[in-house]
Amino acid sequence: MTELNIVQAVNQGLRRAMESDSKVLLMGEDIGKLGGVFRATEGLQKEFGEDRVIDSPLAESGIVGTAIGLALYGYRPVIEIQFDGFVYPAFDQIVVQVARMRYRSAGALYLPITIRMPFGGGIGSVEHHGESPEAYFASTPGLRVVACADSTDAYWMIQQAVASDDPVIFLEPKRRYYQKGEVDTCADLSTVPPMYKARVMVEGSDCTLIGYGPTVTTCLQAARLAAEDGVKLEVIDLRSLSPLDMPTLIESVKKTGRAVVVHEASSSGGVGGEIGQSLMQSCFYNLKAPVLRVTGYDTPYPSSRIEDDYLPDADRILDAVEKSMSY
Amino acid sequence: MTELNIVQAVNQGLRRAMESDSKVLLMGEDIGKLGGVFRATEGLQKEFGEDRVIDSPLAESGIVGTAIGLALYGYRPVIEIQFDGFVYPAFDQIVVQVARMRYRSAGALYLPITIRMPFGGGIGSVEHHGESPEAYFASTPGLRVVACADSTDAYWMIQQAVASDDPVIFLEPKRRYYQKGEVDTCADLSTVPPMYKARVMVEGSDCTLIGYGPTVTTCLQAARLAAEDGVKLEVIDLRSLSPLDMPTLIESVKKTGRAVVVHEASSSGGVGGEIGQSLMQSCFYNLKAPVLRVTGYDTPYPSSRIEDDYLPDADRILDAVEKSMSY
Amino acid sequence: MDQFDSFVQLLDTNGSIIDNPRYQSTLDAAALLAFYRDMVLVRQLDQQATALQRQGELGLWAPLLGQEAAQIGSARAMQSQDYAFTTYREHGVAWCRGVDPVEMLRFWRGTMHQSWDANLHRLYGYQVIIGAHALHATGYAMGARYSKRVGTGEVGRDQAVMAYFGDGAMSEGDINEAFVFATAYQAPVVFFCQNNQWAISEPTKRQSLVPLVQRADGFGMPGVRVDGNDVIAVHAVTMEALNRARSGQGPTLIEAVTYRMGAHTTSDDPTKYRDGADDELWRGRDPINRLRTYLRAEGVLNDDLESELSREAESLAERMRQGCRELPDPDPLSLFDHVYAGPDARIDEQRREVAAILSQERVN
Amino acid sequence: MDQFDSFVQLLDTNGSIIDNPRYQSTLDAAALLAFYRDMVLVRQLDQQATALQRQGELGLWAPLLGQEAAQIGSARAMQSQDYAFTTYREHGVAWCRGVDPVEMLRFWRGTMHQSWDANLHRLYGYQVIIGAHALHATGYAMGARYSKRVGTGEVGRDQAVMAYFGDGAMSEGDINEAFVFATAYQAPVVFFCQNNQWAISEPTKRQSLVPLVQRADGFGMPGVRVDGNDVIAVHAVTMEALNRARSGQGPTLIEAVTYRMGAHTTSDDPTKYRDGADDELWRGRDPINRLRTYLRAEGVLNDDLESELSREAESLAERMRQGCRELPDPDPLSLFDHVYAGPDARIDEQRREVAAILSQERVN
Ligand SMILES: Cc1ncc(C[n+]2csc(CCOP(=O)(O)OP(=O)(O)O)c2C)c(N)n1
Ligand SMILES: Cc1ncc(C[n+]2csc(CCOP(=O)(O)OP(=O)(O)O)c2C)c(N)n1
Ligand SMILES: [Mg+2]
Ligand SMILES: [Mg+2]
Repeated sequence: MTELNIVQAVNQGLRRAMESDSKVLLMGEDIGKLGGVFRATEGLQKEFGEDRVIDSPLAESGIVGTAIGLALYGYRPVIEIQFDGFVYPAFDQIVVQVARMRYRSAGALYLPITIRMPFGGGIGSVEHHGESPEAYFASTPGLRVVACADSTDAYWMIQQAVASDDPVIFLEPKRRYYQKGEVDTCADLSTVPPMYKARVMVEGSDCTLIGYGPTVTTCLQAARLAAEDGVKLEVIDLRSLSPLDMPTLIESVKKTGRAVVVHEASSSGGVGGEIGQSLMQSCFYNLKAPVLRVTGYDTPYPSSRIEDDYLPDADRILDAVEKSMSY
Repeated sequence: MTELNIVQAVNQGLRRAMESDSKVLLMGEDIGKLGGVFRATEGLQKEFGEDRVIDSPLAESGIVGTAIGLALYGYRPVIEIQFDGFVYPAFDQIVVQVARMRYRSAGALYLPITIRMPFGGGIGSVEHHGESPEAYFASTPGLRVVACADSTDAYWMIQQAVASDDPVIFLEPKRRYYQKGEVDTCADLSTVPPMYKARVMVEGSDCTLIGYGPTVTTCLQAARLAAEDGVKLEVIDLRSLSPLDMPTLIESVKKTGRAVVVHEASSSGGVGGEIGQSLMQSCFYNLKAPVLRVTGYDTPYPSSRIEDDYLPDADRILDAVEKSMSY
Repeated sequence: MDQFDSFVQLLDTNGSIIDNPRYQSTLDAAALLAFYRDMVLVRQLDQQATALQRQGELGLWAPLLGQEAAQIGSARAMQSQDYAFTTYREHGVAWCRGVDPVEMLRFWRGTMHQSWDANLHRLYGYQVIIGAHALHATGYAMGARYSKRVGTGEVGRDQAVMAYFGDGAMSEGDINEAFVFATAYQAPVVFFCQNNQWAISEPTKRQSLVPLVQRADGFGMPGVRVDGNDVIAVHAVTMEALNRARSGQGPTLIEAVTYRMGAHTTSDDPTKYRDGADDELWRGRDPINRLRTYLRAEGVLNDDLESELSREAESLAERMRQGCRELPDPDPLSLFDHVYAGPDARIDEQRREVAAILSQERVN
Repeated sequence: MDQFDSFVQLLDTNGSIIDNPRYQSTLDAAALLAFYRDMVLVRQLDQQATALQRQGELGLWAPLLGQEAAQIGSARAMQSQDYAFTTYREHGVAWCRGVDPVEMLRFWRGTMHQSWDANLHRLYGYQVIIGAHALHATGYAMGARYSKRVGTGEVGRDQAVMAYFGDGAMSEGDINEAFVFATAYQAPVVFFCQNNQWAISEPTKRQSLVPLVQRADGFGMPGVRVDGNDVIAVHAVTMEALNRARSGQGPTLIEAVTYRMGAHTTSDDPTKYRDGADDELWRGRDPINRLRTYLRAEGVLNDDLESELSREAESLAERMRQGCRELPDPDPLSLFDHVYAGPDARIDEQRREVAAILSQERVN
């Protein structure tokens, strides 16, 4: 067991991915000497050279677009988008080109590209540094979208993402980057749970909490508080936003009859709505209450001085649980 | 009453908007002499000059980005995006800049920009000409997203969109462009129903069909067929995808207890999921069956030779109604 | 500015050779005859496809009429290990890369998104999104560099990439970002811009008031402007640019000045935005006629060869007519193939749904 | 290439005036003294803000240290009817547009997304998205043209727009599209690129192997490269470019060669990617010192004036320290203001939800 925080775990995972496959390249702004603004690629250029850890010109569409060409050539590019708020200039290349290459070519061509992105708010920074754009990608056929919530997942899931022959949007919970965890780095990649499976973090019988990325920690806090009042909450780390691991969610909701989805992204059009709708379709008669959502509000991301009022916290989750139980 | 097809109605509506406000400018690729590839702006450059009907260089981000500057200067730009599939290069400017200007400036600045877009499939064309990107925009706070389904709405809603002080994504049902309708062009803009209200097209008691844009016609077909078997379907033209007119939807579902949402966009992450989740939250006890979805599938848009198998049709809608009734 | 004040021309509009101190053509009579054959056949291919669209056999077609020299001259300068990325209009390039004309029709008939096997022909499928593929080409060229397939001097090993796009594309951010990346990494890519004077209804001056080739210097790469209707000149400048690329000297921008003699696509109506005068002017600059005049004057081309060639063209057309109608429609269930590498629960469920619908339909 | 082989310089690093046949400065002693004051005060402003961030009063700050001449010289060339769009680093431009330094802090403290009233100062707020605002500037300039506020010759009527961005921004598609639109419509915009040698950790050569100013010609506009640490030269070239723009002669690209003497932002650590040698070199090119030397030599600046100025600087710093702490925190319910022009049911419901939470909290 090694103690690593999430960003260190990403760094170690990337190093291991590069060691095990010489076709793996890292691309992005400031990922070389600087090691990225969060240091996720620290030391990797020194170790693997400038041809495998590539500082890109300041152009996101260009980074993703050239990564497509590199992937067609036979490489496995891993892109770092510096902040969630800066991914949009590459949106066309991601949703029109990356997502559809396999489909368009009837399987003849495919793009094993991983697009890493710190996401979510709560770091007290300025505009564009606290976004949650995941729904845009999760609703795009052809992309896989996953989010890690702790060091162990950061370490293994990044390796699974890089190894995946599908393009993967890999979301890293920015404000939890320095959250420490014990990682068994000796385990084998082929034996760790696949990144498309959700994980039941805490078992409970009264209501299911579904979170991902930064809100998993928040859900666990809420579960602890609820336990003190004898309310047994089941906490699920979604891990994969596309595809959704519906069997795991359904099994839980069939048991609890209630669910609350928690994410930082706005409510309208967020992943929570898709989960709620899907649960309604698959276990209509089991639902004792409507699936509820505890999310960021339907506004742009606010100034940092009031971001805490915007972000879901344990209290809001418990209010929602209470509301759900009251049905 | 004048008989106009949908694209003629857009053209007439634009002309009237330009006549009534000299600050209204049209921008886009090939909208001048050519009048747009669908002729929505036919004759307008001749009538209003090259400074008000502006052929843009071939750069979508540039078109939207310069429209922002023009709006800040005091103009009301109306942008034509030539096809739904070509809007993505402008995504950053639309969701990060256009959508947030008012919020970012605490109301000091605002952007009365309308972005027109033909959308949806079924025209037998090549890749990128049959897309339904509406969910990306409907899930973006700060944008208004509306879709017209017939000539009357095309004529009036485009004028309302242009008059709106919020940025509006205006979706035009490409494959219905030549569908004719009687338009009362003498009515007064201030008296026609607001574009944010859904419209009950057919009243019914058994199940509610919710469509928008091209699928409204499909829903009406389904309702006619169902009526022959004595099944009374209520058909609602959503008209506004953001905001959703929940009161109208709720009232209908409280009556029918069942709803089927119909759109061409993929199911996962589509507007249908948001509607279903919202209905579950607001009339849980009234729902006799889960809200169901009849949509495009969770794949990229297919080749035209099989697009009919991809697109929702009356049969699939009736199957869904049957399934809903079977609960 | 008149676009014709300065460009490389080796064969003038009257079909006579022009000396150029800088560019000499290496092509012998046989090679030029082969180019002539290429141009005649792709024009036939183009006209036949246009006809098939009129007859409702194709959903759409983008004619190359008038751009035969630009496409054949440049594509024939490529080597087999090179790779090309094109737009929807480069049928002549596909022809040179060995794509069967019937295969080309798949995309336009709507039976497949990608018409041919990209790996086999080392040619990416038709790209509709303006400019997007210039970045793919640049990335592919970066790959060649990282794989030590550049500057080795080993014949057949060094690779270059061709990126084809139009005058309108020069305005897209992606094209300009491609210039940034290509120069920053000295990638072996040749940007081949066919300035056919029009982006649908917009003349080139809507995109730029100065010659497009001027853009090259600003990004730090050589730029060359060539008479795009002169197949000999196009071949010569492209050969040099590809050699520079393969030998590790980085990217080049070529502006091939040509003219879109036909409509933008079969759904376009050019009479709405341009008058016949230009068409007239450019008919005099036809890329095929001038080579024909030259080859006949040289005695390389004669009536026998011409009638043989027209027979060949006619049988090509015949093969296209028949092959087009015989193109298999996709299985509706193929809707669900190749969205992801592995199985996906949602997709599988939806496939079952459609399968059920189809079997129902068979029953009724 | 050495970036210093060719640029406009009117005041050398030793503080002596250089004759330039092309550019003459119109500035008298009083004007130069005012520039000196500006530069000293914005450097103070910058250092105070940096200190406030260290003390936890600001979430972040992007220092302008070293770029005072580029910002003051250019912004002082603007007229009141002009308009400017800047990045997060142009505090000196905000200063010249009359923004109170305390107001500037709102954005960095996280109390507002836009620090000042854009309409009042005719200055758009700090733009974080690299390149995006160059298009806004171009569109605004197009607006001036469509409104006949260009080329009238009427003093105070003709307008120009300044678009500020950095060397890294030159790679973004949006910047290049801005060049396309500005030249296509001959918009009265001046693109002012501060090449401070770094885009966070990436040196300018990562973006371009040739001088950035070369980009201008490729798009069909004049480009001028100026010593960005020479406030006199910056002012002169910007004056000319703004006059061209206002008189209807279209856009200009100015590359101001300067140096980011500090960190990219307060969260950056430059020691990871650059060594002290450059810092040393550039300390010798300090924009303030050279003007000081000149003004003292000219006898325009003396100890009295200097000590008066430092008192002024100190009271500015004091006002910032106090004003920063007094900046009102936003009302949590303002979360829901100004998303849309009119009321919105979802937003109103969510506002009520938060209001309820807040009153609960007050109860507990
Ligand atoms: C991103 C994008 N925007 C708009 C279009 C619509 N469109 C198709 S072709 C075309 C004109 C392209 O002109 P040019 O680059 O000169 O190529 P040409 O068609 O002349 O060969 C346009 C605007 C598109 N396909 N992609
Ligand atoms: C679209 C976008 N991508 C990335 C970033 C992250 N970022 C912020 S500043 C910066 C470097 C900008 O360099 P330059 O343009 O030279 O301006 P400078 O900071 O040197 O003034 C980067 C990459 C961003 N803000 N926006
Ligand atoms: Mg063209
Ligand atoms: Mg810089």
